[in-house]
Parts: sequence; C-alpha cells; structure tokens
Amino acid sequence: MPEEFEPKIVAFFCNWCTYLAADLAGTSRIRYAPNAEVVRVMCSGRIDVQFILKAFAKGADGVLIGGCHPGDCHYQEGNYKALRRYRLVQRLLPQMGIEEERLRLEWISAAEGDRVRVVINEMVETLKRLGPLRKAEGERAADLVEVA
Amino acid sequence: MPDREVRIGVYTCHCGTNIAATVDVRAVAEFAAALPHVVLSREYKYMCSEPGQDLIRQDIRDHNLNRIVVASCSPHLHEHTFRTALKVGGLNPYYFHMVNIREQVSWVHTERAQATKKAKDLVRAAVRRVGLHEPLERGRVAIHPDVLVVGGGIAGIHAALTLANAGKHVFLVEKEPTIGGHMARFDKTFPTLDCAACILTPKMSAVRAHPNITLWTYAEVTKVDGYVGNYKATVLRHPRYVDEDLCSGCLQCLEACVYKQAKVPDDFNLGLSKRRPIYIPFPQAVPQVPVVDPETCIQFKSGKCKTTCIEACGERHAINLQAESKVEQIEVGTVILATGFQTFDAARTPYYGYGRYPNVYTALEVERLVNASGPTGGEVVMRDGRKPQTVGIVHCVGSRDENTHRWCSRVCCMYSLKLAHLIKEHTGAEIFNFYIDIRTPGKGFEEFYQKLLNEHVHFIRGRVAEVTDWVFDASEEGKLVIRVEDTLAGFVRRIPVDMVVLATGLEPRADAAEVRRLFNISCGGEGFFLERHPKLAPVNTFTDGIFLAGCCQGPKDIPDTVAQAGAAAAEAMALIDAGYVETEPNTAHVDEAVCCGCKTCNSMCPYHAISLVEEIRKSRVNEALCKGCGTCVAACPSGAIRQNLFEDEEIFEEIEGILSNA
Amino acid sequence: MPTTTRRITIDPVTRLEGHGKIEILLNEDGAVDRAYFQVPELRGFEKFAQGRPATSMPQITSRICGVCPTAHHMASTKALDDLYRVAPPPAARKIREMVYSAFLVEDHTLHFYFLGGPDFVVGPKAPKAERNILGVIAKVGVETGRKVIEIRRKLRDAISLAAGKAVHPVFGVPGGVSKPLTQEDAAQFRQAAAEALEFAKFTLGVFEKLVLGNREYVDLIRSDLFTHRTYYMGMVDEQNRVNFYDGALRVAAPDGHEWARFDPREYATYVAEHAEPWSYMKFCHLKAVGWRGFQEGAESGVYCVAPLARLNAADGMATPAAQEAYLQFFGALGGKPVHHTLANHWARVIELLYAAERLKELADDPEITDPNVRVLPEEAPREGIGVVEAPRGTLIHHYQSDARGLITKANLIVATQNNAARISMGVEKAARGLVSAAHADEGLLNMVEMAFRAYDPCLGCATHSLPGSMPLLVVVRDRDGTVLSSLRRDGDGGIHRS
Amino acid sequence: MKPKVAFYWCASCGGCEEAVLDLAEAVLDVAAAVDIVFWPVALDFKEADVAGMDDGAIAISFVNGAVRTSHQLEMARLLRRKSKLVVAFGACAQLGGIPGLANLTTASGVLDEVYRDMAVPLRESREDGATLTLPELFDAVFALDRAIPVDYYVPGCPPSTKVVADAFQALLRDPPPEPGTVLAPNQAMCDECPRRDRRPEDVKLARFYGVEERAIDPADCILAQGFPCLGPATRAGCGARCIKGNMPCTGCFGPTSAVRDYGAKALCSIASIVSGNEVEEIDGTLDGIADPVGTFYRYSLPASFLGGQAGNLPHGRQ
Repeated sequence: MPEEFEPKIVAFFCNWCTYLAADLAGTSRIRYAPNAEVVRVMCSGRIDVQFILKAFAKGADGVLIGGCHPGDCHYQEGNYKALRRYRLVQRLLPQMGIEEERLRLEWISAAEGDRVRVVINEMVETLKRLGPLRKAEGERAADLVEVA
Repeated sequence: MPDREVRIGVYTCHCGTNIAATVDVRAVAEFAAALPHVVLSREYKYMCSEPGQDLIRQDIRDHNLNRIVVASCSPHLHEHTFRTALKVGGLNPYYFHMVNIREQVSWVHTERAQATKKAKDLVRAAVRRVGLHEPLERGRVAIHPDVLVVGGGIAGIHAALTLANAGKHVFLVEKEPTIGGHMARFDKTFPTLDCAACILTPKMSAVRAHPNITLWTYAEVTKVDGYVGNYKATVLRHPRYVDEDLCSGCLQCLEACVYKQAKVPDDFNLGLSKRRPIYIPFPQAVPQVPVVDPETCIQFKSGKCKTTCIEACGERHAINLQAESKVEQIEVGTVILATGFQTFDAARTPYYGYGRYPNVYTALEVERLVNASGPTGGEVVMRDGRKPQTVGIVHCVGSRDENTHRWCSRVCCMYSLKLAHLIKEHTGAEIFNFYIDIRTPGKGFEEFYQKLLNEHVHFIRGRVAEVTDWVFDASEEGKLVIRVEDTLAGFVRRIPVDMVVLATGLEPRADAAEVRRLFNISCGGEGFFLERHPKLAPVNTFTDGIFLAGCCQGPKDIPDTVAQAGAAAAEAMALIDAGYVETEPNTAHVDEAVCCGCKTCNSMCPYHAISLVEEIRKSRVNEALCKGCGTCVAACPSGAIRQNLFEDEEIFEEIEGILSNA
Repeated sequence: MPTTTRRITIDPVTRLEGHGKIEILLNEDGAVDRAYFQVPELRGFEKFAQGRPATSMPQITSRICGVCPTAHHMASTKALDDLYRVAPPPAARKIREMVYSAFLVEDHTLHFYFLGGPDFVVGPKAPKAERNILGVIAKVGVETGRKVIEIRRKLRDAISLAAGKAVHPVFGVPGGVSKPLTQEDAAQFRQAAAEALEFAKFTLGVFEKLVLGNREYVDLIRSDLFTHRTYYMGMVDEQNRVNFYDGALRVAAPDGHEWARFDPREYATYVAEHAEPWSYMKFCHLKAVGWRGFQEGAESGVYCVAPLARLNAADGMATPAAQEAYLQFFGALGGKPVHHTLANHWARVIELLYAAERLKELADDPEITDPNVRVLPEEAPREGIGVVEAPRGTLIHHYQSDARGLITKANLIVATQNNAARISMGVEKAARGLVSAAHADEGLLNMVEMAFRAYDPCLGCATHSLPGSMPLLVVVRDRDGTVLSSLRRDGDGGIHRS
Repeated sequence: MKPKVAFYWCASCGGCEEAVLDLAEAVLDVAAAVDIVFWPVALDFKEADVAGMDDGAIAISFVNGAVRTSHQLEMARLLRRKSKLVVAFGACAQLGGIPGLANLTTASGVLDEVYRDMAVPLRESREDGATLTLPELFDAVFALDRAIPVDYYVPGCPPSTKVVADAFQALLRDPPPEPGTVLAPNQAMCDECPRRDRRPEDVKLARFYGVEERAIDPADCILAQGFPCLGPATRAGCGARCIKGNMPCTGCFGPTSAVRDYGAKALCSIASIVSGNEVEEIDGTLDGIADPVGTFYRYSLPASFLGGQAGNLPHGRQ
C-alpha cells in the first residue's frame, strides 16, 4: 500500500450505553482513532446479522458492536440476543474467509467513555495488522451485469 | 419509499468553535450540497439557537424541503429541539436525522483532515437514510396519578410531602423500621447549627399524619413492571410483629421485655449503645411502633419466653409474634428514587486505626455522641470513659483518594467544622483539623469557617499519613499520634491527641446496583444513579417517569437534597397534571402480509408486547407496551416485523453511506 | 505423425443429459485421423462437500443430477450407513429399494420414450422432426403417449410420499429412512406398481414389435461399427443376478468369464481413474489391467457399465418375466457377452421390466409399513462407501469425515465415467467408419450420436457438472479454424449445408 | 398469435426441467397456450435458431441454472437480448443454488481436488498438432441476475408443480406482476406447514441435533425438537415437501422479499432462540451447528452479501 492503510470500522452502538459512552468520551475530550463511524440503534438486540455482513460486503475492514453490560440492558435482555447472534456469526466468518478479529462485541456502559477509546484504538491496531478485507464477491459480480 | 420527490436540507453546525476548530465545516457543507436529493446545504454558528432553528423553519417554506439533516452535537442533546423546529416549520418531525459531529467527531479527534472526512461520511449516511424516512406520529400514554417514593430520608420525606400537599397520592416505602434516614442521626446541621431533630421530626410526623401518604416502613420494592405512567410495583413488607394499627405507641412492651438490661448493639446509635429485642429505633421514630428483632428475641430462638411484652400490651393485642410478611401490589404513574447513600467504611483505611484503637471514631459516631438523645445523652466521653482533652479531625477519609474514592463528598469539610465546634462546645478540648483543602462553597459556609478560625480550632493542611499509638516521648504517652506532612509549614509533624474523628465520605449504597436494575436506570462510573443530563435534566433518568432525589444521585448537603426532592416532585407533578406522555414512535409493527405466525418474535419481547392473533394466525405488536428496542425485528426470520425509524432499508442505506467511498 | 489439416466439431450433442463435444480431425486425404469426445464442464462437488456434515450429502449430492437424483441420494445414504457403521432395519431397507425401483421404472421409461428410443421406435432413417417423443407418440399412439406421462406421474407421486420429493428426495438418513409408511402410502405404491408392471410388459412388446421385428435395426445393432470387445461391470446379488440397490460388484472379461467379484467397499483396488488434458471427464479403467489408451480387448483396462454391461456381468434376472426376456436377449444376440453398444436399448427395457416386477414384490410386502424404520448410529463416523446401480451404471460415493461427521474427503465415481473410455472409442470408430471431408452428411450425425446415446450417458453426472442439451451442429474446419462447411439440423428436420 | 416461450438450462442439474415435466398432463395445456420456440431438453431447436430471431421476439424466457462458464454467460445474454421477459427459474438461477457452494473455493481449488496427481484439463491443449479447447470456468458461480437483468423469479430446488403452474398463470395474466416479483407466496413456509400449530409459544434451544443423533418425531415442530429447520425463514410455496418427508426445511425457496441476505437472516433468527446468557453455555449449544455456511447458505451463497470466499481471493475472477 502506498500510504499507511487506514482501516474502516462500522460501529453499531446501542442508544443507552455505548452511544452515551461515546458521547461521554466527547464531553471528556478523550482522543481516539477516527476510523470508526457509528450507526446508532436503540438496542444491540436490534443489530441484524444482515447489517454486519452488509458492512463487510461494502468495504468495512471491521465491525464493532457496542451494548450494555450483561444484566444492564435498557431493554432487559436485548444484549443477550446480540451476544448469541455474535457467537454464531463468529463461526460463520472464517468459513467466508473473514478473520474473527474483524468483528468485535464490547459491553460498554454509559459511564465508560475511556473504554470507547481503548476498544477503538485496539481494533484499529488489529485491523492494520490484518490488512484490508478484500472486496466481497457480491461487489465483483455486479461487473457481470454492467458488461452485459 | 416516499411518494413525492425527496428534497433534503442539510445544516452543518459550527457550535462556536467546538466543531469548527477540528472539522472544516465549510468543506462538509459543500460536500453535502453535492449529494443526491440535497437541494440546500448551509453552515451556521449555532444551529440550536433560535435563529438557527428559524433558519430551518424558513427554508422548509422557501425551498419546500421535505427532509432535514442537522450535523451538530449528540442527538441526546438536541434531537428533540430540531424535531420541534420541523414541526413548527410544517414538516413531520420524523423527516429528520441528526449527525453527531461534536461528541463523536470534533471533541475526540485532533487531525483536521481525518475529522472532516469522518464528518462527511456521517453526513452522507444521514442523507441517504433520511430519504427513506416516513412521517410518524407520537403516541399518548395516560399517567396514573399516584407516585411511588422509595426511601424515607429527608429527600423522600420532602418529595412525598410536596406531592401529597399538591393532592397527589404517594406511596412512601422505607427499608428501615422508621423514616428519617441519616438526618435523624444528626445533632445539629451546618452552617446554621439548628437542631436536626427540630426541623426533621415535624416533617416525619406530617408524613405519618398525611391522608395522601401511604407509609410503609420496614418494607422493600421487590419488582417493577410497566412503563412511564403505568408502573406496577410489588412491595414486600417485613413483619415488625407489632401491629401498626393496634399499637398506641405507649412503649410499655419495651419495659416489659424479659431482658432487663438491653443487650443488643443498637444500630441506630452505630453500636455505641444497646437495645432490647423489642425496641424503637429512637424516641421520635415514625411510626411510633416498636419492632421485634427475631434474631435476638428469646421467643423466636427457643419459644420458651414468658412473652411479657404481650402481657404488657394487654387488651390491645398489638403484638403478634406469628405475624408474616405482606406483599402489596400497587400501580403508580411515576417513581421518585431517594434511596440515599452510605458512609465510607473507615476499616478500609487501616492506617487510620479505626477498629484497632478504641478512641478512633467516625464522624457519624460522633454525631450520636454529641446528640442529647444519643448513647451518652450528649456527653462526649470516649470508649474508655475519659473526656477528650485533644481531638484530631481527619478530613477526606474515603474521598479525593486514588485508593478509595476519587470524588469529593462535598459535606465532610462542613460537618467537620460543625463537629469541631460542637466538641469544643461540649468538652472545651483542643481541636486539630487535618485537611487537603477547605471547601465552603455554600451559602453561609465560608462565614462558618471564619467563625471556627476565631474559635481557635487548629487547621493543618496535609493528608494524614497514619494514626498510631507508637509513642516517641512522654508528651505522647497514652495518646494517639497523628503523623502528617504539614504542607504549609513544610515538614512532617506528629500531633498527639486523645480522640481521632475520621471524616468519612459518602458512597453509593451497597444495593445501588440491584435497585438500578430493579428500576431499569443507569449508574455512573462511581456507582451513583445517573441523571439524564448533568445540567438540563439533573433529576430525570433515562427511563421516563423515574426521577432522582438526594444522595442516591451523588453526594450533597441537606439544602441541596431538599431542593432536588422538590424538583423531582415537580417533575412528577408535571407529568401527572399533563395527564399523559407522548411516546417515541420508534416502535415495532408486523407486516401481516408477510408474517407466517411462527411466533419467534413473541418470545423475544421482554414486555410481552407481541402476541399471536389466533383468528388470522399472525403476530401483532401492542404499540403501547412496545418500547422500541427492535430485538424482535432482528429476530423475525422472514423480515415481517419492522421498526419505525430503524427500518432495515434505512440502516442499510446508512451503512452504505458510511462506506460508499471505502 | 500425420499432419491434420481439417477438423469437424460436433458441439454440442443432443438428447443426453449434459454437455458433450466431439472433435474429429481429418488428414490431407480428408479421412478421419483422430476423434475426441470432450466433456467441457466441472462443478467440483468433491471440493465443496468438504466441511459439510456427512448427513447433508444425500441432499447435496442429489443436486449433481436432477434426472437421476434418487440414485445419488441412495448411494450417498448407503455411504452414511457405512460411515456410521449402522444397518437399517428391514422395513427401511425395503422402503429404500421400493422407492429406488419405482425411480428406475420412470427413469428407464424417460430414456426409452424421450431420449434413446426415438432412434429405433421411430427409426434411424426417419425424418429428424419425428425422431423425438412426439414422433414416438405418433408411432405408438397418443394413448400410449398419455400413458407414458401418466405412469411417470403416478410413480413420482408415490416416490414423493416416501421420499418427500421426487426431484431431490430427502428421506435418506444413516441407519434407515426419515419416516415409516402409512397404510395409505402402501396402497398407493401397490396401485402404481401394478400399473407399472403392465406398462413395462407393454413397453417390451413395443420394442419387440418395432425393433426386433425389423431386420435392418437388428443388423444395425449387430454391426461392427457399434461393437467393442471390453470388460463389463455391474452389481449382482448372491445368485449373481442383476440388482440395483445392493450386492457385490462383478466384472466380466471380454470373453465373458468372471474376471472379478468384489465387495463394493474395495472398488479402489479394482478401479482407477485417468485424466486427459482435453476433457473435464475422468476415464475409469481396471487397475490390474491398466490404462492402455482407448483400446479394446483383454489387455486394455477399458470397461463399461449400464444396462448391457449389467446383463453381461450377471447370470440372470431375479424376477420371472425379466429372466425370460434375459434369456431371449442373449439367445437372439449370440450368447454372452454381447459387445454391441446399441443392444443397450434392449437391455434397458429388460431392466425396466425387472424394476417393475421388483417394485411390485416390495409394494406387496406387508413389512413396508412396519413403524421401525430407524437405527440410530452409536459409532463415531470415519469412512463410508456407498454403491448402487444408477440407471446409467455403477455409482460410487466414498466419504471420509472427522469425528463430528464433517466431510474431510469425498470421491464420487459416476456411471458415465465408467463408460467414458468406451464412449470415446465408439465415437472415434463410428466417425472413422462414416465420416470423410467429402462425405460428412446428415447420416453421420445421427449415427455418431447413436454411438453414445445408447449408453444414455449422463455427462452432468460424469462431471458432477451441469446437464443441458444442445442442438447438434457439425462444423468442418481447416486447421486455422476457417469453416469449410457446416451442417445444421433444424427443427423441421431439414439439413442445411452452408 | 400465441406468445413465444423459451426454456433454457444454464448451470443446472436438470431437476428444473423435470419439475416442468412433472406438470404431467398439464404440460400439454401449457404447450397449447404458448408457442415453445426453444427447449433443448425436449425439442430440437437450437442456439442458432435463437440467434436468428429479432431482438425481443421471445415473449418469455425461462432460464434455470446458475452461471459458471463463459458459454453460459453468452447464452444468458443471448436470451436476454431476444426476450421481452426473462424469468430466473429455480434456486440456482435465483440464488446460485447448491453448486454455489463452490464459491467457498475457486476453479483452481476444484481442479486441484478433482485431478490431484493427474493431468489437469486445460483451456487449450495440443493433441497430435491440433488444438483442443474447453470453455472458461469462472472462479465463482453467479446467480442469473448477477449476469443479466431478470424480470421475475420462480423459487425452489426444484420449484414445486404448484408454484410452476401458478407462475405460468401469473405471467400470462394481464397486467403482469410487479417487475422483480418472486412468483410464490411472500410468506414463510411455516404458513403452510402441517405442524405449525405444534410449535410452542416460546422455543428456546439448549441443544441442536443432527439427524444422525436423534430420530425426528413425525408430528411435532421440527425446530422445537432441536433440528435447525429453516421453515420460518424460507418462502412458502413448496407445500412443506421436506416436512412431509419428516426432514427439516433447508431453505431452497430462499427468503421472503422482506429479507436481503437469506443466510444472515436465518442465522440471526436461529441464534435468537438459543438459550443461555453465558458465553460458555451459548457456545455449547452452537456446537450443534457445525457448518454455518452449509446450514444457512446451502442454496443462496452466490446471492448473499459476501457471496462466499472465492470472490475475496486475490486470484478471484476480474
């Protein structure tokens, strides 16, 4: 790569814990890597596996899921649903040729602004080590239509 | 997809220099202008300001915009502001999406180019998403007029009375056998030195007497269901074995107890005195009804007691040792949490000798010692029976300390000055205050500090290193030596004293986490309950209809506590008098054309909002019960459930928007 | 080495399941120099089978071919029995064989009336527009046409009862079948079986009347043009009678004597595969004899499977009517073994009759409604081999798995691979005999086609590839590819030379 | 004049042709209603005839099978040119089908596996001085609409006779269905499952079973028994064939039109009903799904967001 590879991370944060933690990181002026961009959902339980795979297919090098700590879900147990889905996707990704480390789930409470920094910075490092995730077949297949 | 042509207006906010300093706002605005469907893109100093909002309202008319994107601060701060602006501008408030380029961009990144690029990505995502937005209406939920107040300290008492006086019915639930909380243990209150009991006990009796207040002491909330306006709470009332309705409060049963000497450590006096198995926490306790402590009562232990207490009660038959706990079910519209605090456990700072040296006391213990109705009848005598000649007051025990708690407990400086004054008054002892800083920010506080200086109380600046009985010379013989670096004098000193008072700080109650879960609210990092916004919503929580009062939200003194209790009561009243709340429309709904009735969703919902309609064999969402988490939406195997504002397609667009230059 | 100046391309060939392509290279004299039978596709089921649960193989491998999915499903299911070391209870075994027999009846029917039959029923010389199912119907009568459609429907409906689906069945599980048969199911099978048997007898009659009754056709069958002296392989029961579902594999030498009889599990010690860089199809041959190129005779490992081979490799048929036809077959064609490729059509009708008789036997067996149709495996899976006789010949599924039952290696040897070498030889021989640059007319087309259509070759299976028929086109080109002349057979049967 | 209709098979197994033939007697009615101008399996018209037609001369082309070779791509494009409407017929054309599992590897991966220690077939090889050629094998299998624009879809592996018959009806009707329509019910298979009422209100699975581990009860909801049945995620129209065969649905009819990536959605839903909140407990349960791709993407890998691994590899097709 000509200049250093800057990984692209799509972060799905729940509205009540991790999104607030990210806000807190802001109000506390905690600095961290700009590679992650947040999609806000009400609960980590809303995160459809389709969202995760879509992100990878469209060029994300990593996907981060942020939810409330176990037992702390604003909706009681949405984060457990997220955890179950996450564990199963983690078994699917390697079969699809995607390293497990590219998908990460973190419980970050509204009070843990600094945790947002730590997690995102760590993830950027990991992804730099892994390098870019190659374009998915879905992308290339579109070419067939164009030349048709 | 919306029927008419999508015309988007994008507004990028400078927020003074908060955003503009790190993000090239002009570049973002120009970038947005070039995006599909964007007919207007502006930058502005303060979008949340009146002129900023007016800009949106005007543009909606002049350029007949039908979608608005504002890139500024966190939606948690101003989403509502801008939605209202749309509404006033004649547009459905949900044709709006907010981009957080302050908390999550300008304040957390330093490199301008990268921050600007991120801001552009997020704006593009919002523009792509907002095009799919549908008009939505907020629902209304009726508010049950009754209020549940949890905690009978001064905060709960004041909140309850305020509401009751306004004609609202209040359920006041207190864990202890009496209300009054910490304040009931205090002797005098700073800075006015008026008697705590004199100002508290009338309010306590008022609670007891008030027709609009149902008081349940010795009780706990064990379960909470429902949502704003419609909470269902389960209250467990422990048996006190003395019937509150039959008991006249004559207290003859106490005298009659077979225990002639009180043998049980008295927790109200922090173990500085003893009580009997049947007791009343303190003379002005409310209710004036004794409690039997089954742990120590002979009848409970052996069953062989003469139960003289029952004889003493005679005709009233108020005492029933077979009594069992009661479960009460109540419905309320709002809840005020006033569960208070606990004092820091001095044993966690062993170098101060608490528990090792009998003459090391906590401040709260001294509050009892100086109290006329306390264990010593107001005499300041130490555990060894001596009157102290010299007293050292150690500040910031369990406060402002990396090893224990980082925060300042706000009240310790002032109560230490108060205790210094009172001890001196009672004993004439020589008093040393060991402090890091003296903090006297409240009304009349600084004056009180000056008064103490004039009373020749010593002030030594420095965090105490240790309290020891290891003496160097005769002058220290039989005394406790306080080792401290005097940071004003600049050398280490050894101050021999008779009595040491540890100014222990305030910390969250041990059960704060359980209570938080019970009421589904958040805690801050230090463990105190988290307010919705530190400035704009200090008594609100993130759960609608649940409010905070007093030290459960953070350390504060009595005036602040009372003020906050009043505020919480007012917030509750505002809801009650409005009669309803508007609910966010981001609820889930079933597309019945697609639903196959597989019932996967039904089990997903923690609020039982989804059920199968047998006749049509399709699931249906009760939108009043739905809280809009969207878990069922992700779980629906056939994509039959959708969530307003978080439609699959909207989120797909957002993802592609973020990545379309990846 | 003679320099080739011209080529004829037949691409692709029709009325078989799959893509086939024939390259005929001519020398200066315009005589055939070499002919190649190419198969141009590959899907690699062996590869993507890896990592899949073995138990999903019966359903995944059936997608190799939608014409004979039941054959793959059954071979795969038997491989699972072996993989998990579990034997299905009697009822399950009978249900499997009954379904399989029903499948063979409808599949052989398909070939006789739709694919191969037209050549004889309608006649090699008949106008091309008639040489198809419509022509057959015209010849045998619309009623028969409807009968063909009806009998196939009834059989496939019955199959669906037991197997869930006729195309891509789902009932095969290790140690049995997914569910027992109800009395109603059994009744429907009995009904279909009775009609199938009648229909099979009728079909044999049609063949005898229209084919054997016609001296020209019989001569054509016997002509040296379509004769190869090779080995033959097929599955037999304990009495060495033809069996489709289970038994031992038996190989007859070109002179007819039993060259080998072995447990299918040992296939690898007897059968080897050879690949050529110009075809995706692998060429099977007898390991012990070895690969000597496309040669016939006892010294060449080339062998073949499918109906003729099965009859040659066996000592008879297990059912009365079929046995009678079997004897008549060898009587008429001069004793075992019969080396005439085109005799496959006759052999196929005899098998059709056998399958129908077997179907009836099983449908009438009260045990097929026994509720005990499953034995659960207890051993950890390791390696399994399953073999059946597909309509087109011996079909072998061979799996290895890890302890969780995930496939680590799969090897699939399908009927047409066994025939690949002999098909190529047949094509070349027919081409040599019929074709020259000057004389590359329509007669060539069908003759060359008949040379391999007789095997009812499923090239889809052969390459685990993608079946698909194509019109027949012969192009005569010189070396640099310029078209000298081409022949195109149209729907109206007219031949256009350009 | 009767509308001209063509049937063609790309990378298919022939099961779709059988599915049409399984209309049995009804085939003749269809044949009567339209003028079949191209159907290699049954009739002797050929590519050349199609090439000779005017563009758009064919009313409807039914194309089954996925696109794997350069030749199939050419045929697909030819038929697209000649046809007013193109219908992707069957799971392979709609989603890529089971051969689409090849996208987990590449052409070279396939060749290495099949021809280990043998001569590997070449696109071009010289025999006795002549050059023999084979068509290009793409590195990935493509669903038909990734190769050419498709107007309608008929789902299933193979499509059920009912779906096929209804599809013909729908297409001959006026006005025709919305472009892009999948010509089958837009609900999940549970809707027509004979066991739907046997599904408990709250299915929570602590263990998944394989058919080798446990016999399937012929009456109860198969998912509730712990077998990953994809009926709730899969479009109806099959008549619950596999359920009637007492086996779990494996999803050959693909998703409803409310879902974009079948496997992701099915996976998401199945994971949602796993019991337990502790990672260890959840993982223990998920061990029962040893092959997620094969389980959730058996028929739809080429049409999924990620499309399988093949396209991701550096030597993937350009």
